[in-house]
Formats: sequence, C-alpha cells, structure tokens
Amino acid sequence: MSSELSAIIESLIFTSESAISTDRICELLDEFERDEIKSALTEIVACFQGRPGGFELVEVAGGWQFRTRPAFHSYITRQIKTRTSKFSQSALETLAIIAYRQPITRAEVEHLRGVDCGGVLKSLLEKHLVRILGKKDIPGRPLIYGTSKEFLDIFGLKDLKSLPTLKEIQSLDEIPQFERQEELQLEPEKVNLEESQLPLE
Amino acid sequence: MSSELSAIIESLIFTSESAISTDRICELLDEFERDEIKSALTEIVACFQGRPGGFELVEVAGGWQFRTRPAFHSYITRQIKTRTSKFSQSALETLAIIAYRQPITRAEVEHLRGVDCGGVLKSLLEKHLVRILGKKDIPGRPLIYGTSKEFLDIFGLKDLKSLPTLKEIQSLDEIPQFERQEELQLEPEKVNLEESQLPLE
Amino acid sequence: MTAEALNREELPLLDGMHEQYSVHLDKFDGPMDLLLHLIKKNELDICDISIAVITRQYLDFIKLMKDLNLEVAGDFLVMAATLLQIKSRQLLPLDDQEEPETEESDPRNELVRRLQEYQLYKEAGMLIGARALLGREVFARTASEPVLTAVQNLEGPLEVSLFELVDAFRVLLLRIPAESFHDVAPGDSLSIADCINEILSLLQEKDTVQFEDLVKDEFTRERVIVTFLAILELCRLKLIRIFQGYEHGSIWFVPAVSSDLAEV
Repeated sequence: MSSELSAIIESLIFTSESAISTDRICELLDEFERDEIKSALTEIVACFQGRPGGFELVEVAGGWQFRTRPAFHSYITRQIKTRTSKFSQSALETLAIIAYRQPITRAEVEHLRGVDCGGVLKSLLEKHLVRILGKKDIPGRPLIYGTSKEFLDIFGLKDLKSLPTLKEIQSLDEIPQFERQEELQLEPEKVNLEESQLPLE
Repeated sequence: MSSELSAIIESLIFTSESAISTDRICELLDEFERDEIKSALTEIVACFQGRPGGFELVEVAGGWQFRTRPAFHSYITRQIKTRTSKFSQSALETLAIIAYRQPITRAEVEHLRGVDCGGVLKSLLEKHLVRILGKKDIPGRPLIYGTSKEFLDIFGLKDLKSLPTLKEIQSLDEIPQFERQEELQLEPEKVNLEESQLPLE
Repeated sequence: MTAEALNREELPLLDGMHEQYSVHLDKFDGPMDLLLHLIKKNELDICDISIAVITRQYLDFIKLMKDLNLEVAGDFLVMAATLLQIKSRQLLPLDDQEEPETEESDPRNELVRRLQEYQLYKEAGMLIGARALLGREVFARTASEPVLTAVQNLEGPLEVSLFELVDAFRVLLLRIPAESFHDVAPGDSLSIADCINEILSLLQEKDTVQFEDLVKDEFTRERVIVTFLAILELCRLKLIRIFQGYEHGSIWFVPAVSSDLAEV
C-alpha cells in the first residue's frame, strides 16, 4: 500500500457497517478527487488480491466490503454459526424469475413457474431478498416485485448486470439438447398410446 | 502472506466478534501445532505492520483483533456521524398507522399504539416523512397528520394508492397449493382420475 | 398401504419407473418441473415434444400421486387440462377453411415457449444458488466496536423497505383487539365520565374494588386506559383512595369517605 489515501479508504471500508459505495466514500472524503479515490480503490483491490490472505476487498451491491475468501468457510464455521441456510429450489427459481424479469407481478411469476408462489414470495420478502416496488398500472393494480440490495449483497453481486446472462445459460444448454435430439426413438410407443390410451376417448 | 495457515488464522480473527485468544485459535485449529500457529500470528502482525494500510493486527486483552490505525480516527468518525439510520419499530408502526389511516390525529395514533407518540411524531415530522394537514373540527381542534411527498420518495411509491393493502400482504400467507401436496389424503377413494376428475371432462 | 403392490398391475406403463417416482415424488417443484423431467427422461427435444407420450406419463404420475394418497395440487391438474387440450386439438381434423398446421398454429407452441423459459430460470436459479453466499461461505466482519455504536445519529439516509412498513401495520393490528380498532373515532369511544359513574356505583355496593375487577369483562386497551384515567380523576377529586400492596401488585381502591377505612 503506497498512498495514505488508500489507507484512509481502507479504514473507512473496514469500519463501515455494510458495503460502502464509491459515491459515499467520495462524499466523506470531499478533500480528495473522485479519480484519486477510484484509483486508490483499484490499488487496494490489487493489493489484497496479490497476497493470499484470509480476506479480500470485493465490490457487492454497489459498494465495497472486506469479505473472507470462500475457501476458508469450513474453518470460519467452526467459530460462528452460518446464518444463511440453503435456499430451496422453489425459492431460487422464484428469485431468478424476479431478478431477471423485474418489475414483475405475482401472477406473472406463477404463470412462469406453473405453481402458486404466495408462500415463497412472502418468505423472500421477509428475508428482504425481494421488495415491493409499487403497483402495476393495469386493472386490479397488482403489486409488482423486484430484488433488493440485500439480494445483491448476499449473493455477492455488484449489480443486476452481474447476474449470469440468460443467453449464457441458454448456450450452455444448447449442446446437450442437440445431442438428445438425435437419439429420438418414440415412434412405436407413440402410435400405441394414441390408439389405446387416450383419456379423451 | 506465505502460508495457508496464516490466511486461515486471518479469516478467523477477521470474523470473530471480539478479540480472539491464541488458546481459542489453537482449539479451533486442532490439526495444527501450537508453535505453527504462534509463528503464523507473528507473520501476520509483521505483514500488516509492513504495509501502511488502514488497519492492523493487534493483541489486546489477551486476544487478537484487527483494528484501524489511530491516525485515521478523524475520517472514521465522519462516517459514523452520517451513518444510515435504521427505523425503530415504534417509528415504523407510527408511520404505518399514519400512512394507512390518514388524515389522523395524534390521539388516534396513540389510541391504536397504546403509547405516547409525541417523540416519534416529532422525529417523523423532522425527517419530513409526515406533515401536518390541518386541524380537526372537533373540540380542542387537534392537529391532523398525513404522509408527505418524501414518504412516497423513500418508499418508491408513485402515489398513496400504490401502498400495498393489508389484504394483499395477507393473501401471500395462504398455504400454497403445491405445498399441500405432501399432506396425506385420508379418504380411501381411489377413483380413476382420468375418468372422473379432470377439469376437461 | 403399499402403493407399489397395487400399482404394478394397474399401471404397467410405470413399471420399472416406480421406484424412481417414489423417491422423487416431493422433489417436483410444480407441473413445469415435472414436465421437464418427463421430457428429459424420454430424451425428447423440448421444441418437438410428443404430446401423447408426455400427457400419458404426466397423467400416470398424477394417478400415482393419488394412489400414494398424496393430495394432488390444483396446479398439477391445471397442467393436465392444458396437456389434454393440446392433445385434443392435435387430434381434431382441421376445418377445410383452416390453414394446414404451420409453426404458429401448432398448439404446442405456447407450452414449449413456457417450458423453455421455465428451464432458463430453473437453471439460472441453480447458478445463483451455487454462488458463495454471504453468511454461508463468505463472511464479512461482525465485530461491532462499542465506540462505533455509541455514536448514534438520526440524520443519515433512512433504510427501510415497504414490506417492513406494511408488516409493521399488520403486526400492530394483530396485537390490537379488533373491536378497539374499529373504535378509532373519538365520538364512539368509551367516555371517562361514564367510567367514573360506573366506578362510583360499584363502590356503593362494595367497600374495596380491585382494578382488575373493573376491566375483567372488557379487557381491551381502550377500556384499561379509560378506567385508569377515570381512577386518576376520582383520586384528584378526592373521591377515592388508592392502595397498592407491593410494587407492580394489584391496585385497590376504597371510597375516600368510607368510615372504617378512613384512617388507613
């Protein structure tokens, strides 16, 4: 660490209750230029990345925070209890839909998932991962939901743009799907089914 | 930082709620020798002393703790003085009553909360979340309160109609249909579903 | 009841898949999830699914759930209806006027689109869930130095969510008995004067009255407050005297003019 400014910023991030944004650092240190502060931040990140210590500086939910490296979690949990339990598949699906499609209504989430999502939504609201954005200007004025700052914070995302893009996911999936296509072999079964087992007949 | 052990110890000290003693560290990391741990600690201290960063590792009250360097005290207090304030439960309740029951007098708010609300009301008025709408035409002509434009801003609401109704929140509580699936159905009926229970038929 | 024995005969189609279903029964996160599973299991292309195969197996699954005495959620039945509707549309001979099946008129399209989208979000959810989570794999500093918390301020920006606001109101309403809530209008409130008269008439019958006796029939916050105010007023008017045996004990009061207790 060379400059004093870096040290000052480090002390601010270190004592901040939650992630502290670049804007906020600039506001607090108004005797320094924004550019100076930005390059000092880059310097600190590089410094902690360079030394394989127990923690590092990361940018999450639009702010800076020192966080332990994931590799050491098994040692840390000997000391402190983990607070976040595993998320259920339905919670993650609902979160993903809200994250990618926000602002979104409950009915839209339910249409996509094909199931009632009231309970899941409530628990996501209670965990502050999802928030109510307001009401949609359509008949019935349903509530619209979006993800919160805590969502980014907990999942270690800088902003919503840092979410894996859906296209990436799609391309990951394309290959196995293509392979599957060639192995199709359902003709005999299909005929049989249509002739004898139609529920509608 | 050279050894992995140093990094592990760092992460333990970093996440400890208060200073952590050498004994405790040895206890948590019982796969390492006490001597190894001691020299790793010396290593970490030296490492942080070597770099003039914002904080350092110090031994206090028989334990280890990362602390900011005293030199940066004046910067840190700038942050604490302007820390985001969390809403107290009483402020939240009072604000909720005013939001949902406006126009409302102080006596009515107090009747609902069962406690004096003078102090809370004053602080809500000071924060410009609540405003005085006028005086009520009843004996004593008490002041009547309502929420402000700032209130809408903070909660990201377009207008008061966008406030979620209690019913909307309560409807989330209803047991999701899908979760009920796991409950056992006691009646012995084993009717052929395809014939009798599909909505289409 | 062992459903397996029963089903072997009734559902020859499910033979062999049985154990797999039994294990995964509660793992399906709704009808879309089940459909995706069936498509994968049959090695079908999501864009060109055989509705007949899928519908058949989907219905068998629902039947199995019934046989296992599991309640079939409405969401699953809605999907069953959708599948049957698509299937029936495929089977019906086309009207002469109608164009032959094109991409757009394929009744499967809507379902395929939904399935594809659902699959995207399902996978996105898994990716998000696989991240190192704060409080689970990654930790921030938890130390709260007393010096830091000592300085509290009320000037900084506020941090609160809309849900917290509504929930505070909801919890508040749960705490307050319903009847007192509907009594907000001051005009309808129990008056202190009425309460004073009530207490005075009670004291004509008995020499001592306990505070609890006055409110036990109508234990609402409003009643307690009004009664308490009435007592204070009576005391101020020197009409009663108040006693308390010990700290936080019951409050007793006697008429101030009562002859035998006047000296207490």
